[in-house]
Amino acid sequence: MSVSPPAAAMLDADDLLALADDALIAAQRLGGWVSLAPVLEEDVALANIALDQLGVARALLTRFGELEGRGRSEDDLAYWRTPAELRNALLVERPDGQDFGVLVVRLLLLSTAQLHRYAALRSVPDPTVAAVLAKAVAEVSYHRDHARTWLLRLGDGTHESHDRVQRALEAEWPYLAELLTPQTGATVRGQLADDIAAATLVVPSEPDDPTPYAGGREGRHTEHLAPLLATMQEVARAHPGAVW
Amino acid sequence: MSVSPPAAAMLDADDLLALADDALIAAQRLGGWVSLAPVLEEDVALANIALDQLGVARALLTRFGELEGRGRSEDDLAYWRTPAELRNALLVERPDGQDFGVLVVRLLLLSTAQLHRYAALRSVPDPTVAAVLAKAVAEVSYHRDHARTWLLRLGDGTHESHDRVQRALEAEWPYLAELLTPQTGATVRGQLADDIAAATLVVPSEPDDPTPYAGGREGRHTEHLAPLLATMQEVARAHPGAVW
Amino acid sequence: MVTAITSEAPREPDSFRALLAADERVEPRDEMPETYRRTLIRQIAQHAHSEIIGMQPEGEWISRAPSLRRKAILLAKVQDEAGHGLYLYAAAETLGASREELLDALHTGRQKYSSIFNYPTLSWADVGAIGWLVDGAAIVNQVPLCRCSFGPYARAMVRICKEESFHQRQGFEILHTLAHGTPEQHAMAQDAVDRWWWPSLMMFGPPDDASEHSQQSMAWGIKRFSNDELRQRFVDMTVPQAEALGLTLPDPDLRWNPERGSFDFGAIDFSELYAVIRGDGPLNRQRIAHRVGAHERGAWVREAASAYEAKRTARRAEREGATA
Amino acid sequence: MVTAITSEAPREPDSFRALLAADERVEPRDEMPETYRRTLIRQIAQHAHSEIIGMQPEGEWISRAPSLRRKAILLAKVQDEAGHGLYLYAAAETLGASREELLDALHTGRQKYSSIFNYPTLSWADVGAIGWLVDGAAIVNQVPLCRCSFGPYARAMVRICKEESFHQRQGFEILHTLAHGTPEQHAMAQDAVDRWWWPSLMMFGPPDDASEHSQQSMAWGIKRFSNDELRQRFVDMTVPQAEALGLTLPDPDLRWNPERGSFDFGAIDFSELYAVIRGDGPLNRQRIAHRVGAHERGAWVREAASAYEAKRTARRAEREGATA
Repeated sequence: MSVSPPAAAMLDADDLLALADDALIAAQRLGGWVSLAPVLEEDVALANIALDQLGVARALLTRFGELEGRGRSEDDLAYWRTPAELRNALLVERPDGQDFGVLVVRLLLLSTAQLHRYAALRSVPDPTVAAVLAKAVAEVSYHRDHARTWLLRLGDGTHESHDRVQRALEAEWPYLAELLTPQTGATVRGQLADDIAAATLVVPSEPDDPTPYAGGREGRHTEHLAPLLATMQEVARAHPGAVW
Repeated sequence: MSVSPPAAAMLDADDLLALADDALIAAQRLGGWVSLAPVLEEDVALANIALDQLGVARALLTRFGELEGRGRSEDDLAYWRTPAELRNALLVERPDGQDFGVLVVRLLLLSTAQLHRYAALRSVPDPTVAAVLAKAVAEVSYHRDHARTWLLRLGDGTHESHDRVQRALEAEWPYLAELLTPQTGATVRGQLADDIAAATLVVPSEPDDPTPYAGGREGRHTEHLAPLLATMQEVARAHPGAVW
Repeated sequence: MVTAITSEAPREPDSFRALLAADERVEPRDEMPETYRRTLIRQIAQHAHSEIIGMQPEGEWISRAPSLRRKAILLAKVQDEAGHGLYLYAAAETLGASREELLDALHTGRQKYSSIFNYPTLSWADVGAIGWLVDGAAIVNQVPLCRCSFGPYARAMVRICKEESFHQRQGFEILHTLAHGTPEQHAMAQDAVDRWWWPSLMMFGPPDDASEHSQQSMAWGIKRFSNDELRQRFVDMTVPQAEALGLTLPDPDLRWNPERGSFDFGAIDFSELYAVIRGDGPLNRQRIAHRVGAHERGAWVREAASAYEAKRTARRAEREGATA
Repeated sequence: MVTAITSEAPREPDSFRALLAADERVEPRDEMPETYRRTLIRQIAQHAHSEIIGMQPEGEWISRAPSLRRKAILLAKVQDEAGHGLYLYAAAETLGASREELLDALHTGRQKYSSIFNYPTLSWADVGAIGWLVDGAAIVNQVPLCRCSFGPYARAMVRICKEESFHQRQGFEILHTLAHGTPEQHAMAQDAVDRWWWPSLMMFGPPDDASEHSQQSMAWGIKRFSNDELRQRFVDMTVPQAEALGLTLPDPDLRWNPERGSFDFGAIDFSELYAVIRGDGPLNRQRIAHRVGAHERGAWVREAASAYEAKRTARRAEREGATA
């Protein structure tokens, strides 16, 4: 698989948190799919992908906490921040209405963006982060393959599946931009265009106004993040200071 | 409307809390329907019913807190108890899947049971509780009329609506028992049987084993109460000690 | 559209002109120009749609209101909004537009609702900010409509305005409590005001020099003041209230102008307004999907109600036939 | 059923009898009595169904796990359960029963799953209690199945048992942390154990004198120990672990019997077991509705996958034809 060449890799604390939160919230949404997949093999695969994303989230949150120097653990960061303190892109927090087509499209966009971002950052000076991302490149490359295989099946399957996945693509596409950087944007868009064409689907046009599709990096989220966090944080917050 | 005759009215603290929690959780579920009703008039009616139930819940929780003497306010009781500390019957905590037939059936069972319970308790020695329930009798009598009218329309409407509301009746019926007392049971069941017959529907048979349909009065709830409370308590619990 | 209206203007019936000249109310049975009727239907429908779509962003918070008292107040408020929708659809029906047809126009995007509801409601403080600013702006917009030339609309507005001012006070009270609460509550209130201030200014529509429909609506007594006049009135009303709240309005150019006897304020980024109005944003889609979903899930209920009504009518006719 | 099996027993093929006598494995291509095949399909299917229905009560808590480490462990556990379901459906397929057909039997209630999953999962501590007690009981039940006479089932069980013992240890660890945590956490753990203890004892089935299928299954090498023997083994294994946890098992009659070298325990209320097994309870309906809902919502996906496969095969055939 071709990935962007390593370049002068830059990663500040905000970027680190953004990557961690993308993975954290993606894992949370994916975890909600377990026992709801269309075939049993897919329950296994989605749990696996959720586990990978969660693993990256935990490692990066831990590292962020160390660098921040305020003594916050991965759990302090996951369970005790408010929605406005999270830095994930909007794509991962949106509910999917238990629609497998939406799940597939969203996973394809996320994993392709993550793949090239992680690959570009494998050479950051921070050895912990570099090691986490080097391992994660292999994982998200698998996630991408998995999503792409499903995109093919759905896009080139039945009329119904073609229409459904095209509609999902139209709905999710505007959120892609927030996951890209100047360094990765062209490669990611190029690969996705190839995937979409191979699946006999059409690349959606860009929104006239991209503003409402981004904001997570500055803590401006959709109405959906607060309920997601309320569920995730419910038990932990009912027992402040407890160990689990 | 005929209601059970006032008799030697007994009401201990547990009963008071049970009545309060039935109304509280019913109001919470009804509040979730606003903007989702099949016609706009029904959005108004459901909000109205939710408000009535909430009003009773607030008054009874406040009174329970006074009698308990531990200084707990209505909000302490609503926002800071755990699921096992709630005493509502299981009927009111079950999700309705946004199915209006389920809503109607559940409201009919609840309001009929409440009507006769409240009527019987209007003569309790506690003047606060007696006054609250005297007012509430008129309110739940309206709720009952409202639900009954819809039961007629759905039962004697189309084939589809007949089947759907009969199915809802089968699903909810076993939960009725937990709302009844020896004093009210026969009257409530009699009235409901009349309503059901008038709507060209069939009274469901009793479950072979009633155990799994009760337990709320002892704090044994379904899996659905914890998420309901998590949503309800989310904001309040994020700000301990705050005033709203 | 402007051209069409202008070119038709001369064909106004005399009785209609006389009513307007005397500042009396046009009633449904009075003669009126077709464009007057259509303009009113469009405006009343958009207003009704705004009430029912407006239930959604606040409705989300009924389940999460942080005290039972606030939950009750919010439930009552959202109930009022449904009620306002009912009055307004009824007013539109007097002009010959059925509620079903108007709802269909909303669901298919042919008619709009106020774009203010395409901003997300992110915290409990947003419920306060919507009450204080959005309902505040609505009142300023609507009070003059209580004297609108079309009787049913004017009468609906009288009722609505009374309730709206109640809502506005409740919103103010929510923010006041937050602003004087914990530091986190204060920050939540300030954040909400920061996000809602500019959108609420945009609720008065484009600046007067860019407003398409205003002139004809003025002549017809549907509109009494220009967009910019109403906006200024809102700013003048709101700035002292913000001070009373101890919250800052996010406009560094906001200052008292003793010569004008009004507050000056910064330039509004209307390009954002137009983007939101175009209605291709994700929240617009979400609001309409919510509405259409509820409508579709309710189809079997509406069908049952009609079938039941039909059976009842038939049975009554049968009984009456039998006893006749 | 018992009569039918007994009357057919003499018709067992010699090769089959020889394999059993030598305690060797029967493989799918070996000759076997039809009732042996049907008994195994029923048992393996019920086991597979239990794995996939068992994902639900714990799956609910993936979203709410109180630490990220616990969330990861729970995700991995529920994933294992899906994997176990896959092995087991595959084992049943070697006997000629398709997964589709078995799932249909589950969805329509013709086949059952373990009734333990018809108890609600009310708190985070339940995740611990399920791991410790339910998986603990499952292991005691399943370890002998690793020597089951049917090869594919025995081999699936070897893999499954290894993972289950891992899950059991994780459940124990969750409860241990809670039991040594805050008073609220301790109470939560005790409450969960109070609710799960008796149901887990019932997982071994009715008492030996009331068990219908046991004798034939013993003779066929599908079952190695009686229900009561396995139950006793579980109790003897679990009581010392409860002491190590600092939690109480809700049975006042539980005490060490030095003569038997085992723990005595109170009488089990089997009427409750039968009520739950009958499967007309609300949680049974909820679990099946969840499963059927997911299956139906996934129908278009499965259709698309088949259509795509068919197209691909056709295209390959065309290409090969063209180049031939």
